[in-house]
Amino acid sequence: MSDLKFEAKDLSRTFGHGKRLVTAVDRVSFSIKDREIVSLVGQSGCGKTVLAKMLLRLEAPSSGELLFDGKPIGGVPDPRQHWRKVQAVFQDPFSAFNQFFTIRSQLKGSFTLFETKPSDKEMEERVDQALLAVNIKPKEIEGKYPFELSGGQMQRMLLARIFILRPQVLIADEPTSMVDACSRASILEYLMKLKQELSMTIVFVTHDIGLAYYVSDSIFIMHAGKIVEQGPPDDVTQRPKSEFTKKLLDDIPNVHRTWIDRTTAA
Amino acid sequence: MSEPILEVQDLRLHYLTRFGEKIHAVDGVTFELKKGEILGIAGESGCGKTTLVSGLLGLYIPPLHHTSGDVRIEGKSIIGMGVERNRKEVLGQKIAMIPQGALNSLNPTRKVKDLATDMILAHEEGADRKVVYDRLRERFGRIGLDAEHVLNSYPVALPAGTKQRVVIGISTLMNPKVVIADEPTSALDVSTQKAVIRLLFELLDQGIVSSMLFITHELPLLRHVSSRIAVMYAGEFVEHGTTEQVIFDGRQPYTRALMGSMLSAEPGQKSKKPIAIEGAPPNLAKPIAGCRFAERCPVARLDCPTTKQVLRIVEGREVRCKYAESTPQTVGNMGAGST
Amino acid sequence: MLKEHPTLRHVFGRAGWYFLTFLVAGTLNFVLPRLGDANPVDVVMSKVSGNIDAKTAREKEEAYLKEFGLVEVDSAGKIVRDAGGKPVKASIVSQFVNYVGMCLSGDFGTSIHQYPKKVGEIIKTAIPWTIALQLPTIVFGWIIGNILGALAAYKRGVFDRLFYPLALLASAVPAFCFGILLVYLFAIRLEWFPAAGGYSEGLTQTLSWEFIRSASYYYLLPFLAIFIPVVGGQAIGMRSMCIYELGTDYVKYAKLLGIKENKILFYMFRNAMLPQLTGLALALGAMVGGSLIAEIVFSYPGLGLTILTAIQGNDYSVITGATLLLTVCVLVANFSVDVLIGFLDPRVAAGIARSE
Amino acid sequence: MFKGLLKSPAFLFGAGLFVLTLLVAFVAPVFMNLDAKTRVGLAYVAPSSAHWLGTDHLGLDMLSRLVAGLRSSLYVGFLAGIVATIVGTLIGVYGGYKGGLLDDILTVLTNLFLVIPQLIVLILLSASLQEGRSRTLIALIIGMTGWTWSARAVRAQASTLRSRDHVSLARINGYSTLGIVVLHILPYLLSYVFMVFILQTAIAILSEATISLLGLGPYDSVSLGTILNDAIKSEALLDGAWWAFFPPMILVTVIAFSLYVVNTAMEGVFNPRLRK
Repeated sequence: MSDLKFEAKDLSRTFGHGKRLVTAVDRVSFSIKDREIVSLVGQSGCGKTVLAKMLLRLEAPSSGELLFDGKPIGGVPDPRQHWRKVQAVFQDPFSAFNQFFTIRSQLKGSFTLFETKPSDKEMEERVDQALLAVNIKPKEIEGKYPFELSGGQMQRMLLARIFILRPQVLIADEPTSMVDACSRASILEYLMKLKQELSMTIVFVTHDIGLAYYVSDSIFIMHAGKIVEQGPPDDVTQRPKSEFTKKLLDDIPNVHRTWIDRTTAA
Repeated sequence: MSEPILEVQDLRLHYLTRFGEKIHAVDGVTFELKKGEILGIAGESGCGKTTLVSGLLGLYIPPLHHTSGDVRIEGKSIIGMGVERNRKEVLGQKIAMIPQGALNSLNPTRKVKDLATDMILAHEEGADRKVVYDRLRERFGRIGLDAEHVLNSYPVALPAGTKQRVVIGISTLMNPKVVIADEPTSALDVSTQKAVIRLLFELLDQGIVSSMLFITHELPLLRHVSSRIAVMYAGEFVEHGTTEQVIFDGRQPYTRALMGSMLSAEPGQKSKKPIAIEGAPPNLAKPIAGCRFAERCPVARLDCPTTKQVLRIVEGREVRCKYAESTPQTVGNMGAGST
Repeated sequence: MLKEHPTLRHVFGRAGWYFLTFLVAGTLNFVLPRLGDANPVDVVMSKVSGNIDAKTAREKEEAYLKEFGLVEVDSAGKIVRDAGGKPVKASIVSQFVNYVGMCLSGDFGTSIHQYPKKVGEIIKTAIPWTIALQLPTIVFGWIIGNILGALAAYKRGVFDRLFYPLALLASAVPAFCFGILLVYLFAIRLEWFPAAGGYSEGLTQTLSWEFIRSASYYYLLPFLAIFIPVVGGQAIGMRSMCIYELGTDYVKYAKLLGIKENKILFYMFRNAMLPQLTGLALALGAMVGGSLIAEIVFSYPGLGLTILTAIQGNDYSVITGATLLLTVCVLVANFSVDVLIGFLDPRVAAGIARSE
Repeated sequence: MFKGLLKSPAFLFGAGLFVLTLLVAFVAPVFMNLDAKTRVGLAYVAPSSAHWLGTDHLGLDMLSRLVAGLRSSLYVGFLAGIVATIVGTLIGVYGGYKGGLLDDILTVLTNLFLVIPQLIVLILLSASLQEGRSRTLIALIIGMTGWTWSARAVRAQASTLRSRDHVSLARINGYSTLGIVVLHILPYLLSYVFMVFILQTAIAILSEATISLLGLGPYDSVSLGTILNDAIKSEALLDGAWWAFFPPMILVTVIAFSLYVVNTAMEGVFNPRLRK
């Protein structure tokens, strides 16, 4: 087996049909290595979330090939086998939990995915451990419902879930964009901790190229459904080849660079 | 220096909850805005910046109430002037708002020219529609829109970037003294964001608007937008100085935290370690004895939660931190020197 | 060509849709009466066969069977008979073909109860009364209800607190109950208005001044009985639509621009009215149904009474004919509302909004 | 969430009113000697201390008939309400969550039957049923023809839930489709479905009264509608026998009104945008 986790060839995903056909992902090809951190960077509507959902097997490709561990993702009849290995954290931690059940019971719900469910006692213990791993005392969330916690805490609950499931791959869809600036750093910290402890492959989906530069081994720039540029962070951000990447980098406000020249603006 | 256009004097505002509790959402804010100036106000959700905006407009719609303090435009107070006078003389006329959700701000069943005409007629009763239309064409052309087409379109037919421009165009039709831009770019992608900010500069440089308040939750963005910055936390300004001072040499640990959360794509960034700050802002219904940030501050000292903090001048800027002089450089890492 | 005219495209799209609906409704009209085991001819025969001899009875039965298209008929219009001389039963398919053919030629069959009067004739005298009563009532009720609902949403306070429960009550009172109350109070007790009918008995239906005056006099109570529940129901819907509109970003923005209050009210009213129109299209069937029953309470000479008499006399051909025509009326009204939406809503004109 | 309801005066008023009608229907017979089958006097005898609501056109005790009729009407209302709610919710949730071809077909069907007046279908069906028209069958027919708007409404709600993150999370948690619908979709729709049920019940009671007035009411029992039908047929109105038509009229109205009030109160509590 190669050290490639994902491989895509001419992968496309379209919605609707006829005149209303929308191509969300347009013939992209790429590969993601084992234990690599890859960032899918693009602006809203560029297709990055749809691509992530295909990696997660929540959307099926319309055409092209998408391999996981060398085998087509849709090839295995039971998608749960895929989800045991590939997991996700979502953008909005509040909408990611069901508001009718306690957080703890939902964390325990993650064990549904296990082939053999551990004993109740073991499940409780593992939930406690996962909570401690994201720096939350089990008592803090005892009997609590999602709406009773802060955004930062809820995002950590999503991460605790990953500590329970210990997948090989994590798809992180804008995990920091709904969190206040202050809590952002701690979310990143836990993600890095996850990566180290579980030696995971992480696919970051983000609009923030600075964040992508900071965390990744490789960056894919997406625009209008296509991957317009991919490579190591330094190449992509310091020596961009595609016009789109150049414009994107130019348009991002950066405290150390002139952004808008006001003398020419007038 | 010229006379200040906007003066805000110790403004205090509160919400009255159903249970009779008073939430002091804006708690003693003072600042001035001079001609041609842009002041940036940065703060996270719940810091009181949106309430402050309502206060500046003189719009006190229950449950929001004016506690004390004054807001003056060109020397005249706008507090306590009745709803109808406020509508006619202040809103859109002296102070214009560029709201956050530009995409939903235009009446979907009204052509752009009709909405714009309504705006002008609201302040100039009996104006001739023909003259008004020519004026609209001229103004929309000036802000880089295909005036004839845009004016005769319904909002649904316009792309997001154009809609944002239309909103800015309509808001500034009366050549207001102060423009308040409330997160005008947060829903936009970076390229549109840049175009919008460029447009705001043009309006200022051409003298269409006299001064501007730019409100955002992204402190680093203000580096390129405003000449001065005020950082707001829990209803108060915690730091207020020139853009250089606040961005590169913030003395309130909170300012540093806001700066540190931004990561930029340039060499050397990989080695920096953002400081994690957990917890949430305090409950403003109860009086707070000491520093409002103390609970979350990574460098808080023993007496911080109990000692009353006042805005004082430290190295040329106002800051609300007892230990501002010695705020260690390790908090955040946008330390000076990297300019 | 249609591409450049989204409004026109909307109209054609809706027309196609309503035609499909009409086909389904027409099929239902054929199928539903045949679902039960009761054969209309048996029912009629059980009523008339008491005092006639067997031969006349059989002739009568066969005439009915032919009239209903229940037996095979040859090209000469004679009943096809089997070896034993018994009429051959028509298959369900040929019954359906027969039915469609009759509908297309505008022939709804012959009344059983008022034999040999044609169903079309009976309906023709009833339908103007129903349309004259219901169309203006529902249109005015919709307009007044929307204005009152918008006022309640805008004013809130005391007006809303008094008006809202009243509107709820008005919408809950079935039109027929309200009708009975009006008849009892104003016709039986106070004797201000006539209790039954559409015009004074001695008059003929001509466009004379006297007839119009009489018809208007008889019109008022049934009008009120239908009008009040429509106003109540529409006002409640409009009230919540307006409260929603008042909370939207565009209203907040208009306020920030200093736009005048009454102008903003106009925005709100117009935008809340569009979904109310869609709502009207959906509620029309129920409204017409309710009003039909109210007609009965007043013995108004419309379709309601026609259907009631037909039900009492087991007059199947009249029942199916009347319901089919009523369905057509409702569909036409629905279509008109949809066309109106197409012209009023710029989102349809811009080709953006739905065309189901 | 449901605690909010108990603080809403409108809800308490509406629910109280409805409970009152339930008490009349089910508790009154326990304490009173009611007999709806025996003649107790002449036709249309005015109310007296012996017969609080007088007699009907056959000389039966009106109050006894009324209580029996109320029970039938409530029975029809609840049964039809349950049928319409269940059918509508199943179709709505399926279409909204699953999508696809079957959803498209169901949506077209729903919209089709939405514009064809329910009353017409009811008339045609009831007329063809003749003697087979039991109150249970009538309830089932009303329920089976009345589900359309609830399916449409529930579908709209369910399809917004489908794309919610918590449903995606439940999927990658390995829940089955049934598990997702039961645990992660239905709880969000619960208050909504309950509101649908209340409205469906109210509408069903009105529908039953309507077709009974046309003489298509149940053959096997008296209902509020058939009492009204008898009163109108026997010209109680012209005789001034108000006790023959006012009580059933008031009951129908009170039931519909109380259920409407409950429904709007719930909307106010669950839909914060209407609150102020």
